[in-house]
Amino acid sequence: MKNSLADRSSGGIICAALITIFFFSGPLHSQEDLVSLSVKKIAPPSSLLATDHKYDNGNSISLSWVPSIDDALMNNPIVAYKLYRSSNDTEPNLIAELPPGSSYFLDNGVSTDNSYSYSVSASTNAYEVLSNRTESITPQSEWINYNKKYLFLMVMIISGAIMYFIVSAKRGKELFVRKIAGLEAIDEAVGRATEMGRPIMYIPGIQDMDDVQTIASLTILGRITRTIAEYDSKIFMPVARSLVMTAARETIKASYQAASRPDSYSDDMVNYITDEQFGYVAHVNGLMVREKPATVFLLGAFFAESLILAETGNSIGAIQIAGTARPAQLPFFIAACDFTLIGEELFAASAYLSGEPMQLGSLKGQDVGKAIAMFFVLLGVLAATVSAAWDIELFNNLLDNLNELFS
Amino acid sequence: MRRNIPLAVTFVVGMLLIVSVFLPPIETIGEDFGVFFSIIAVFAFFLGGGNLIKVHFGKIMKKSNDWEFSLVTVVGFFAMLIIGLFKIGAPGDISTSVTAEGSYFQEMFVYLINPLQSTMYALLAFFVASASYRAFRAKNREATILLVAAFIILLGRTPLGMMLTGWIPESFSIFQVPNLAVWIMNSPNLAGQRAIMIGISLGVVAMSLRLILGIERTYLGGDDKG
Amino acid sequence: MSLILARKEKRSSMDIGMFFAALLTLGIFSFLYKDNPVYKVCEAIFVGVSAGFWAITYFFDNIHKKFWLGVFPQEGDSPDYWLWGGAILGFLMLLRISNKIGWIARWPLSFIVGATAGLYMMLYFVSNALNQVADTMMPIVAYASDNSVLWLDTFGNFIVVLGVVTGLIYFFFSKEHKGLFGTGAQVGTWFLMITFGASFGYTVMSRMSLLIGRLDFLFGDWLGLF
Amino acid sequence: MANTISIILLILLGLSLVYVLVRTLKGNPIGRRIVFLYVAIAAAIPLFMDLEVPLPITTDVRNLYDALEKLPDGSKVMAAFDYDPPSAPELQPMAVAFMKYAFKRDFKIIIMGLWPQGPIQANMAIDEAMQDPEIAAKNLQYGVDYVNLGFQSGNEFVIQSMGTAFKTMFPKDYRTTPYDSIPLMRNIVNFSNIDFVMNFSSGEPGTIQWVQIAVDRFGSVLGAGNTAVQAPQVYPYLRAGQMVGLLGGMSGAAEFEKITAEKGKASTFILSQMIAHAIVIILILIGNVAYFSEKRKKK
Repeated sequence: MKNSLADRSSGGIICAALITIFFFSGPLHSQEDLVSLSVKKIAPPSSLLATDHKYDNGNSISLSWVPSIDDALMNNPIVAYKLYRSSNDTEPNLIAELPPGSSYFLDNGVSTDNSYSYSVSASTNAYEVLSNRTESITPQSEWINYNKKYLFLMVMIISGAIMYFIVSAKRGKELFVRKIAGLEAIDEAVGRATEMGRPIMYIPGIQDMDDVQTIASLTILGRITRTIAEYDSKIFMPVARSLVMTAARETIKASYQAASRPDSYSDDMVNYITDEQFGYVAHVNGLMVREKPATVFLLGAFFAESLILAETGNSIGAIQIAGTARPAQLPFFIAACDFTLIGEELFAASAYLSGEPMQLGSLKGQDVGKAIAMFFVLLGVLAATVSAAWDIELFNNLLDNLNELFS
Repeated sequence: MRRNIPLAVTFVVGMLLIVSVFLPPIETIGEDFGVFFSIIAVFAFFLGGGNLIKVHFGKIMKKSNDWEFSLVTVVGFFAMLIIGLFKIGAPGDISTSVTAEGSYFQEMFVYLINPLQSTMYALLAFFVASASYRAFRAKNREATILLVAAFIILLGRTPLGMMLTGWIPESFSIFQVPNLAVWIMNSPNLAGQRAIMIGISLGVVAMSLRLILGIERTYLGGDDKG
Repeated sequence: MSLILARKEKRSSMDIGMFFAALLTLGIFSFLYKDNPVYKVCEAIFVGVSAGFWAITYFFDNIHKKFWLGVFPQEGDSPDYWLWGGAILGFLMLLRISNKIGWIARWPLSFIVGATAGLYMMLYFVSNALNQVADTMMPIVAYASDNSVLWLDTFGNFIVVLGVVTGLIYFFFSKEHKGLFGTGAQVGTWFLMITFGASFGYTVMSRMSLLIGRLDFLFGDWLGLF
Repeated sequence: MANTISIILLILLGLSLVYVLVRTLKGNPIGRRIVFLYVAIAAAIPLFMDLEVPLPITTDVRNLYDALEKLPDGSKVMAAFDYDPPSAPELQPMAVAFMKYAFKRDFKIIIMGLWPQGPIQANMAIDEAMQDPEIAAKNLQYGVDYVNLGFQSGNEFVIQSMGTAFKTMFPKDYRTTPYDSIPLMRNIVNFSNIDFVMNFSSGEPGTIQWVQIAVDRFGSVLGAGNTAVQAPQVYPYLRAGQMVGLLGGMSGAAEFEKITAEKGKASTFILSQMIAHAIVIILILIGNVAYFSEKRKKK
């Protein structure tokens, strides 16, 4: 089989094979059958072109070809195109089988160390015909991916806006930031716990340090424990990940130092429970009803456990301040907690609480990002609507450009 | 030194991952980071697991309140470690997977962890009901909107909705509750989701920049004595 | 044949496993009434066994499979020296135990923070911001194949655009919600409320099925009542 | 008999809710525990009943079914199982009904999972489907008619690599048979050889990753069964046509059982769910009636 494929004049062999089949399949076939069979032999795909795929690490080659002229819509004899690759002139291997009508394939299985040549065949249920083999090609690695130039531009605009406002705030420009109710309530919530002589519980979600929500939670923890240290309240923090335990201890310790109360800090404030989602929840639930914290913070990445924790917290009468960036869990926090930070507010919280001009400046930069997003949404909607309704060239071009910008 | 090296590490690593998106030769560095992270996480487990043992041993030794339960936890933990490390009950030699069919490790998962997991999860059914009864009151305009949307979806996703509003003629079929539910999911809900997602991504960009540039450093501590 | 059948036979003979599973299920449910010793036992088992379960899983998956087989590969493959970096960072993490040089543990922490910040900044920016904005840039007026206007879909599209824009207005931090801007933010909160209501309504259904699954286990699989 | 008792109990339950309404109106709402009790009873009783629920088939389910019907008999179908036992009540009935339907259509099924427990759930579903006499009579062969490639860690990167060749991610199936020795896999290199991908998913990695990679990059045709929680997040993709259809939650499962005529657990569970649902709705209503009457009194 492989030999016949490697042979460029495979057509002849297939004919021969068909004749052989004919003779061995018994006397039922007439001369007409043979003629019709050989007439039906399909044309091979042609003009196979292998080119280095641009702007990658030399790990792909793009292949394009003109489909066989027998690749028709009705009564299509072709069932598949088969792609063969030979690396460094060794035996060709089958690398992909594509449906009829295909004319393009991106081979991701190559490296810059080898050279490759390709051939493609059109195959019917009975046989296949092979195209010419391509010249050898070695994929190239490029340093910069110019396909992502618009992404780069967008990142620069948004980061630029954020940094611009950070710098201008540093220079003393006054910035207005609206009140965020959940964050305004933190002082009161900590104060209440102190008055009642009951502890504060802090839950940073159930994800590890490789989730931004956990990191956002720890930055907030740093601000809150500063207040806790000043009030001299008690905090305890069960966590579901060892790394979060280590990081949280560092954070709390630092806050106690900053509040000049390093002696009040103890490692026992943060304890690792288990990585298992519901095992952790089972324990935290038990802890809540036994320790009866006056205030519970639920800030970070939460999944199904959000409502179990929030309802148990509610049943013991704790003040609860929650926040997550997972839209699916937000309704439960809203139903069972006193204050909820919605999505973006979770990431802005630490900057808000710090009150430092540079941090607040970055919030202003975020707003510029939102304004830009709104602008593009409206512009894109306008362009798409007009171009769909009246086909005006200006708007068609605008839409094309926008699509390219966001591709 | 104690403070500047970590800040420099954050800056360099963060920048590297940002630019890697644009540079094909290092574009897979994010995946490499994933592997790094999982290795560091295991080392960290020595601290976490050690802490778990320390806390519960402490309780047992001091015979403090509820020490019996601490004993259960410690026994369970070590039992699992032994069963897992020696692959007790696993068919074949030492090279078989610890979770292979028939190993005690797998059995513990199926008969202990699984029912516990599923039941904790099932508690949600009760809490959803109690939260609904208590909290979902049309107190103001926002709460009313939330309530109405929840109500339509609740009705629309079960056959109840069709029973209640199936009589509405075909030309007004959008007002049949199931269709209304789908419309809410596809239009206003989609809009809200998108606004939240766009907001989140800008929040993440700004926070990441604050971290990488060293403006946000609470996680590193306040001063150099640390 | 086979493994599946073999397991089946074993399963019906594993009455003891089933018994324990049922006991644990009831134990967790008992928390709904109040905290009690049975729940505490279940909780203690759950914490100990699951911590052990993850310790073993991490050990085999990350340390053995990813690290050990990476740096000491089976013949034929070249060792991946890169991975030592992860191990060194992990080791630095362990120094946290020491009071004197514990601060070195901040290096791997800042590595993780930097990498997570850089990685997620780009990930969220592309998938949440750019893609969501691009998806919203659509024609408002929807046409059927015969070029007549589909009013309902058109209204839906309008709602999506309105919701995204006003939802974003709600999240503005540096502008007071007053006047026209305040109205926009107000409308934005309505959209968010619809989104939350819809998620809630949808979720109730899922949560109920979890409970039904547990009841099916208790009455069906265990007691065999149906 | 069981039906009669159950219906009487349900009526009693309904009457007791009137009492709850009166109590709440008097400013004395029922406690958490009583709410819990209501939920437990409402979910448990219907399990003992055998009633047919009239179920309209929603568009998303019908679209999925139509897409499956269009596939020729013997098509190669990949079934990706991305969930674990806690989500089984919703997803397992879908998986079982899908397996029964697929086996009857003589689809060749390739199973894999991005969640460790997924392939085990798949085996359970196959197990159950095999008990159907019509399927049992086909005497289906492992490795020829269906194969379970098992679990592979790496989330979306697994799908990404499978775009080049399945073999890179699954050198062996879950029984450690080498890829090349499995008769069914002999002519399957990557997604281009698969006619349909069905994903059962309860979170991430799951349907979203399948859409973003298998559909968007490799042009697969995708249908999915999702938990009710996950489903809203998938709607944008469904609307954009990146998926052919979706089974959402228990009602999606029950509808699929109905449209394929493979009656299973979801058809029983859906009644439980409806009544538990009704209880939640009634409790919300009672809460609000009480709230408004209180407000009027204050005026």
